[in-house]
Amino acid sequence: MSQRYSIWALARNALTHHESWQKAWRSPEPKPAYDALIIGGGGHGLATAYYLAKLHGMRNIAVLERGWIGGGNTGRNTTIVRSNYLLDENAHFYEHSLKLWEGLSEDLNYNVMFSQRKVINTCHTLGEREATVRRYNSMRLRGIDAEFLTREDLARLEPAMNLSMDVRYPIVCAVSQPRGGSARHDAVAWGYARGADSLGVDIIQNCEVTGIDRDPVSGAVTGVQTSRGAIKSDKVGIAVAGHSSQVAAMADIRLPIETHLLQAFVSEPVKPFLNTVVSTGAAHFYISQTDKGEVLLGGELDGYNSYSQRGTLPSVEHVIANATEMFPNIGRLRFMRQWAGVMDMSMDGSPIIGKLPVDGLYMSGGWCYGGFKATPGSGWCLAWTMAKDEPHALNAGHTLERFRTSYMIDEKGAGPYPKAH
Amino acid sequence: MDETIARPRSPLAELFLSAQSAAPDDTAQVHVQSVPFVGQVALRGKAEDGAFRDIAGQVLGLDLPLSSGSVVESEAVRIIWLGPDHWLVVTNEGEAPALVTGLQEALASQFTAVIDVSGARMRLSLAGPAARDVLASGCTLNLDPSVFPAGHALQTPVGNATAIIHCLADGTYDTTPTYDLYIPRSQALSFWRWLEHAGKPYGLSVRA
Amino acid sequence: MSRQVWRTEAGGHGIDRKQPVSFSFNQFRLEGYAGDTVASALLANGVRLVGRSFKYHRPRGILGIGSEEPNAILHIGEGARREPNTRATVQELYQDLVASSQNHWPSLKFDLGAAVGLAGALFPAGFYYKTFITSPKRWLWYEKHIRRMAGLGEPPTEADPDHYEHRNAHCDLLIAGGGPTGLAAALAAGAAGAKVILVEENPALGGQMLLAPQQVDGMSGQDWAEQARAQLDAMPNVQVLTRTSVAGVYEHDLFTLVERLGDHLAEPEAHQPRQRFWRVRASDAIFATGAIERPIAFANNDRPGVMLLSAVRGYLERYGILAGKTAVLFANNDSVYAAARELAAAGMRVEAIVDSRPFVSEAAALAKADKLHVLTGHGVTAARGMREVHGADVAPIDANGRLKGVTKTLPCDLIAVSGGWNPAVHLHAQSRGRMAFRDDLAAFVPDTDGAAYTSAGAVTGAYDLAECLQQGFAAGNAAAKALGLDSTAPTLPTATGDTVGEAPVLWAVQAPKGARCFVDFQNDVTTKDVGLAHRENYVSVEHLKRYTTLGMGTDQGKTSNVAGLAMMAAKRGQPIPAVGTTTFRPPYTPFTFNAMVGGHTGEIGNSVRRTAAHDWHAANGGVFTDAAGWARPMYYETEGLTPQQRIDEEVLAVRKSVGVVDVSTLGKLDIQGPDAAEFLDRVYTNRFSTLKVGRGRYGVMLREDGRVYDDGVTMRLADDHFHMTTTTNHSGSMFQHLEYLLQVVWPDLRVFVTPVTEQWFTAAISGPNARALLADLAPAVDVSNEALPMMGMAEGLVAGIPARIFRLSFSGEIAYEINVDADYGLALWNGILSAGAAHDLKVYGTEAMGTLRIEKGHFTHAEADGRITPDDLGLGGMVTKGKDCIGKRSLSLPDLVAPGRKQLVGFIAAEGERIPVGAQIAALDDLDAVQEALGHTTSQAYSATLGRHIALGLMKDGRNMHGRKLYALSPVLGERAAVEVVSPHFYDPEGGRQRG
Amino acid sequence: MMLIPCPWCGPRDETEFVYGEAALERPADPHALSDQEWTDYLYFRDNPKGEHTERWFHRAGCHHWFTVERNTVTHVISAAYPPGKAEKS
Ligand SMILES: Cc1cc2nc3c(=O)[nH]c(=O)nc-3n(C[C@H](O)[C@H](O)[C@H](O)COP(=O)(O)OP(=O)(O)OC[C@H]3O[C@@H](n4cnc5c(N)ncnc54)[C@H](O)[C@@H]3O)c2cc1C
Ligand SMILES: NC(=O)c1ccc[n+]([C@@H]2O[C@H](COP(=O)([O-])OP(=O)(O)OC[C@H]3O[C@@H](n4cnc5c(N)ncnc54)[C@H](O)[C@@H]3O)[C@@H](O)[C@H]2O)c1
Ligand SMILES: Cc1cc2nc3c(=O)[nH]c(=O)nc-3n(C[C@H](O)[C@H](O)[C@H](O)COP(=O)(O)O)c2cc1C
Ligand SMILES: [Zn+2]
Repeated sequence: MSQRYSIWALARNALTHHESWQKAWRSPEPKPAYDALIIGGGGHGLATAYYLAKLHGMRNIAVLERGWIGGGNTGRNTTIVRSNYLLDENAHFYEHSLKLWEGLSEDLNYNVMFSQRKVINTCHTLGEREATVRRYNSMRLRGIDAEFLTREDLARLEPAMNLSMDVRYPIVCAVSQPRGGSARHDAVAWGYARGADSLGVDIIQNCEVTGIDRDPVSGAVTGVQTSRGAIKSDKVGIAVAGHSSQVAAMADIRLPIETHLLQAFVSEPVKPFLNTVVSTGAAHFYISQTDKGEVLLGGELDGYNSYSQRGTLPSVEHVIANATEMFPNIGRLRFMRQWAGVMDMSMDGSPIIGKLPVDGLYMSGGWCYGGFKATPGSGWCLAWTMAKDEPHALNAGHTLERFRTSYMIDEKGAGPYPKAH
Repeated sequence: MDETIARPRSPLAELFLSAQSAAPDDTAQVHVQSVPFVGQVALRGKAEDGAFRDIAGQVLGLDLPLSSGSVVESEAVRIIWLGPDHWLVVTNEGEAPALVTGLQEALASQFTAVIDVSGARMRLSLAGPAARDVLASGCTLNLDPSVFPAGHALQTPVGNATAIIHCLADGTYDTTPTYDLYIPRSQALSFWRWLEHAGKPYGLSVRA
Repeated sequence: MSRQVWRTEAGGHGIDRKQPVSFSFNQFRLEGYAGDTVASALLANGVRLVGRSFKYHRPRGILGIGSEEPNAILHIGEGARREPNTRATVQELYQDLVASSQNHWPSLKFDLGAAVGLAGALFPAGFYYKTFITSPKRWLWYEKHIRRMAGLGEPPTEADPDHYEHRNAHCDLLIAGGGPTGLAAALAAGAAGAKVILVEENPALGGQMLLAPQQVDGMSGQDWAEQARAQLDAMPNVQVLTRTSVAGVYEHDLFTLVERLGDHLAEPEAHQPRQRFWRVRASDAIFATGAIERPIAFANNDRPGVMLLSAVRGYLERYGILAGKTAVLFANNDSVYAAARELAAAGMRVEAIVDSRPFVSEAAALAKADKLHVLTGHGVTAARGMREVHGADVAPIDANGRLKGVTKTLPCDLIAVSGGWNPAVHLHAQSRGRMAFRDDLAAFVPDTDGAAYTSAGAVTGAYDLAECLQQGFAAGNAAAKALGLDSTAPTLPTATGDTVGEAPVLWAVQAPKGARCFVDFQNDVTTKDVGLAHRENYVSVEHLKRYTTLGMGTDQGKTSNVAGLAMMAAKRGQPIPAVGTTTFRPPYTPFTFNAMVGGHTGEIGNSVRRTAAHDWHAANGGVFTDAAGWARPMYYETEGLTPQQRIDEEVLAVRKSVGVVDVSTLGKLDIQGPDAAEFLDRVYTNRFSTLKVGRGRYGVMLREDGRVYDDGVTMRLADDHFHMTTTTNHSGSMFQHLEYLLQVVWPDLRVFVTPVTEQWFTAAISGPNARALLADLAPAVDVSNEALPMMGMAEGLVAGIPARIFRLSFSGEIAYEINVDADYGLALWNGILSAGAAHDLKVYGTEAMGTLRIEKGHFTHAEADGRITPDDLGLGGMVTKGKDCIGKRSLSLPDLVAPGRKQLVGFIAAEGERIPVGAQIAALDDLDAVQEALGHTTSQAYSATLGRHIALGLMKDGRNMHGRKLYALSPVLGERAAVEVVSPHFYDPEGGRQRG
Repeated sequence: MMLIPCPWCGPRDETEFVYGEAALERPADPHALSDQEWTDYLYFRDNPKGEHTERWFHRAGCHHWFTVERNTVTHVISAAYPPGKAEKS
């Protein structure tokens, strides 16, 4: 990395009024051809490029981003990072991702503010307790951290939490993953971009992929058409989240994915009072407080196919109504901004990371609610798969073909109904 | 068998019982009154099925209303349109079984269903100058008399329950806005709590 | 009590000098007048330093006069009513209001946090990303301290005592903004008969007319606004909402408004809502939201005493306040000259008018002629002073703000700045409207092309009062016409306001190196931060925003966004429109969560469903749980018994004698029609067309992907009439599912499905004595095994109530479900209890019911978890051959027939051991070992019947595992048990008891 | 908050409805399909960015399913009609 970041570098630069900082990444013109192309400059695409360059020795790579990097779901998520999954494929994959998170700031020389402040799942009925404890037990058998929290523990960890039993969704107990937490979403995109750039990767913004070129005989990928011209490459990775269906369709591939609207919103900033990340299934929301002080809240999907990156009312009203029951003191905080993301909801709620049925074409998508925490792991696995043209053991199960045999990685058991995952 | 225990009980029995002893609150702008036991019959049949319509109409003595919002009424029954194949026939307490039998017999050879649902919903009456304001806090339909006049009924969410709202008087011509609400029985108490909340700014009184 | 030293002798049409109001700020007792805002009252008392900034903890004062204010945000109220981050410029004064400043320690004047500001050079935009690059453990430590420095106000610690209300409304025309434009639009549309809602954020109508002297039809703007209000109030079709902000524009013409009914009161009366959240469906809307004045950046332009020029005028005009004694006015437009005269007339010393324009406008020339000190082609380069301004550095500048000559310092305690206006395009943008850039104004205005609604007045860049009125009338008329109303426009009033003149844009004045010029006051973003973002390639406006936090504060950049992106455009060498804006999102101005909740929390928001016997359960120790929205008793608390002991008693009563449980929550569907049987054959895996009338059958349903969806018993009441029961969880979704199949997939089938869950109260009695009990309850019904066998049904009086009796069993004992009209539910329940006394009847809850069914090996959704096929549950035989059903096609997909699937098994614990909740099954008896999970338990219970802990569960290849000795582990609970894998049918596997 | 025009009840708030899914046609004889064809129906979707034909259920009103043509970007609803009717009414 050309210019290392550190407190010393900052002090040095302060003397020159910060006028000698270099670009965090360049903005080169696209070259006519690359050894590999990544479509999508979200966290996943950038991480893929970074790991391809860093771990697989490929340097002649470009990331093609339609808008500005990190402007997709990476820039609009509630930043929860955890690896508390039940099913084998997911558990191993997300744990690998979490381990990468733990070294990420240092690896990238960019503080992504990964804060392991605990992710807590509250349980509101005995049945929910049983199901959640079961999932957390399965984590422990796999060597993943998980702990049970009594109501007394909760009172200590989150003094603002309403632990009365006389509410609509009384809290019976909770479980937590202590290594879970949150990270600064934008920094993840920027850190990966800077890391990839310094390894020679071209990050090309304002470059929309409009077509995928294929060899008329073999059918294999030969390159892409973009708003900035044609670019050749025989390895193309797709990491476009909610737009997976559109881009895959450019290679005549239909996906088991629907695009849905998921929202989040923040309050005005206040001094810290929420110490962990709390999520609740029964009352459908998750809440944390950012380092800047805003209370950050999210809920469930709006429930219908949507590419509208706009907030709507019903789900936000629902989240706030339930959140003010659990944290009554937030009622007088103010709603400051709401927004939405375009979610790639897969038919079993789990991602697809791997080869597509067109030679040279790969994808990472179908991330549903969970793709931010997957960013390092997804990039790592997709890079491996692209470099070696075969999946790593960690993503071997997350194929597109599983939908042909009905091998569902269905954490919720909700069936082929994306809105239910 | 002790016959005295076989009495019906409203889901809001306690509430209306205690209201009996309370002095009426004349400052209140909304009054709630329970009409706990009414006969209710779900009548199913296809609106486009003329034979069904004719027979049902004959038995009920009224033509079935055929469009959203419409209600027809006689001394004996009130028929509320709930859907293109679904009507709620409201009758007096205790009269539903006979009505069901009558309809079932007459419609025996038709494709229909006639079901006694008297216990499924409880009826509340909401009246007073602020009745519409209270409803408007939990109902997204346009309740303006020009759109939702007296004699109009719709099923829609109100507060925390799905209710049928039937406008009996819409406040025009010096009438007092008055609405009948049909609430799913299991949600009656929760709905009441909502109503109490919604009515708070206006003063809400309960009349037994 | 201090005197209101900055108040003028007279004037200020917004206040009532006869009504003094006392309040406190940081414990100091001060006085203002009714009609004041906290900001105007503070200014009246000469209080300027009101807070500390977000990042650098710099001293801050009052910049503006409305909801655009970035600096003056305070704690208002006390105790549970203390609200952080309240804009002093919006908060109206009331008697004994308590205000305090935020974000400092130990005090406002002396704030240690300001050390950050002093070392500010170390904290440029994005400094976090470059520092503390370390392990997560260490970061957690740093973060704790960083978090404390951030935030603004203190969060409340108590629940909010106030009442909030929702209101849904419909109108023809929503008008946002009650300035001259909005008033004119409302008058026109209202007169035409349109149903109008006019919404104004401020307590009074009039907009900018209240803040600077203007004339309409020979009246003062304020008087004209009052007259307009009277006219509107007289129109029954027009509703005027003041103190109300249009917060959001949503799909399909939905607007949210927040009305502040109680914020100007010390304590709203108990019944009175503090705030009302409106959802308005409007056929059409007019945005007359005006324009917000923007500052010009110069060194230390955030010092208390630097204010927006329009605010300074407004404080004088509306509140009778001189916001300083000696002022330097700095502007790029002509409004400064009218201002100078007003201020001077009121007694302020106008030290200089610094006009950045290189030319002498007509107004400037007039001012010069009048001996006002006018410096054209000059700029303020720096504010002097720390906690208060005491001078302004002024120098000649070029059109880009670069210094051209010598700086001199002018003494002053007020610098009033006007850099032009930013139209308040927020609502237009929220409605998916595009933006057009007006070079002459250097401002974004609504692009009318494709706009969903009309914008009018200053928001379109029309800064002239007459033009605003004209646009307002035109918009109101057009809206009325579009509604089909006959609109004869009222005659347009004549008007004179002040003129802006030519206003060549100036965003910032060149500052010395190291000095800070603030673009975003609230988030402490300086011009240098913009430069740094550019240098580091965060050049997209969206990156600029996120890297520097420009516009991300509670004011959402109302005074700063455009300047920030203009500066970036300049750095990029591109025109401003090419750089674009960031996205405007709801709400326009932040509002309390509780307004949106409107009290719809807890049970008021999410209703609880109660059965007809609920009150009995509650009065008799029932401990409830939520089951798909229903309150169900888990067990009945009994003195002297632990819950488990009580559950054991309940279970044993059923096994030995008889128990009764309220199962009203099960879903019930009435299914009728000539094709009803055929329909059921298509939805259940097994056949129902062969079922005899008067008998029932247990059925399993699949999802289309072959996984088990639901199960239950369906009784055949007549050839063409069935009564289906579903699980409590699925009663709603089942109805939708069946209707979908009937209405969409098989419209030819003649079947009506009617939900009747609410109609029936259902009590299940079960146990060896159940028949005897039923015989007592229903003397007229033949309850013999022959007349009423397993899966049979009868109708008759039970406890004197007409009932349907279904004989079916979940517990494995002789059992009957008695269904009555729910109005008679409690009567039935009481009847059963009184007749039951003779049979040792015990009431049981869902826990005992669960134990009974686990003993019998019946599955629920815990086992059929959405991943399970009938075969996995050992029910492969229930998938009838020779007919199709929903989901059957999927059963032959490769993975559903692959070896090694998880199958239903039972687990029995070793004597005295307890199978933990949510256990995983493994080979090693070690809670800390990393090992393969061979299976897991799905539901477990202590079986008093067997004297052992038992569980159901799923295991890979489970049916071949019977007899294996393994461990049930719950590491998170620290519990374990040795278990043996057994058949899931622990109790009476042949089922003789239930048939007996 | 969308206003969804129920063909029977008229426009109502979206919260009165349950979203089904894309307006798929269930194969008349699933057993006649190959696994590939059946899983196409079961799992694979067009997921258009733009006009989408889908089904909604009027849960809090008339209890009817109907077909809606809606733009997934703008949420503008161009048509709503009873199921079975193949084209716009
Ligand atoms: C409100 C919300 C809350 C969430 N909360 C969490 C959470 O708490 N924890 C968690 O783990 N996950 C969460 N997620 C999910 C998570 O944000 C995403 O799964 C993840 O960020 C996806 O990253 P990505 O890089 O795949 O996609 P994105 O960041 O969306 O990047 C995809 C990029 O592809 C670009 N693109 C699209 N089409 C083209 C094209 N044709 N040509 C070129 N470029 C193209 C887009 O512009 C975009 O920048 C949440 C999501 C949302 C919306
Ligand atoms: N001094 C100058 O040179 C100058 C410059 C620009 C405008 N003006 C004057 O400003 C006036 C413009 O008239 P106008 O009516 O177009 O604008 P206005 O600023 O007078 O009125 C807009 C009103 O809308 C309200 N508002 C804004 N957003 C709102 C929201 N979301 N919800 C509720 N209320 C909201 C504001 O509180 C304000 O009262 C004219 O008098 C014009 O002369 C003067
Ligand atoms: C974790 C997180 C925290 C945010 N905090 C703020 C905030 O403090 N202030 C703000 O204005 N927006 C905040 N946002 C929202 C962004 O401004 C923006 O709305 C979001 O990135 C979506 O982009 P868009 O609104 O431009 O479409 C936050 C977003 C995220 C994901
Ligand atoms: Zn309908």
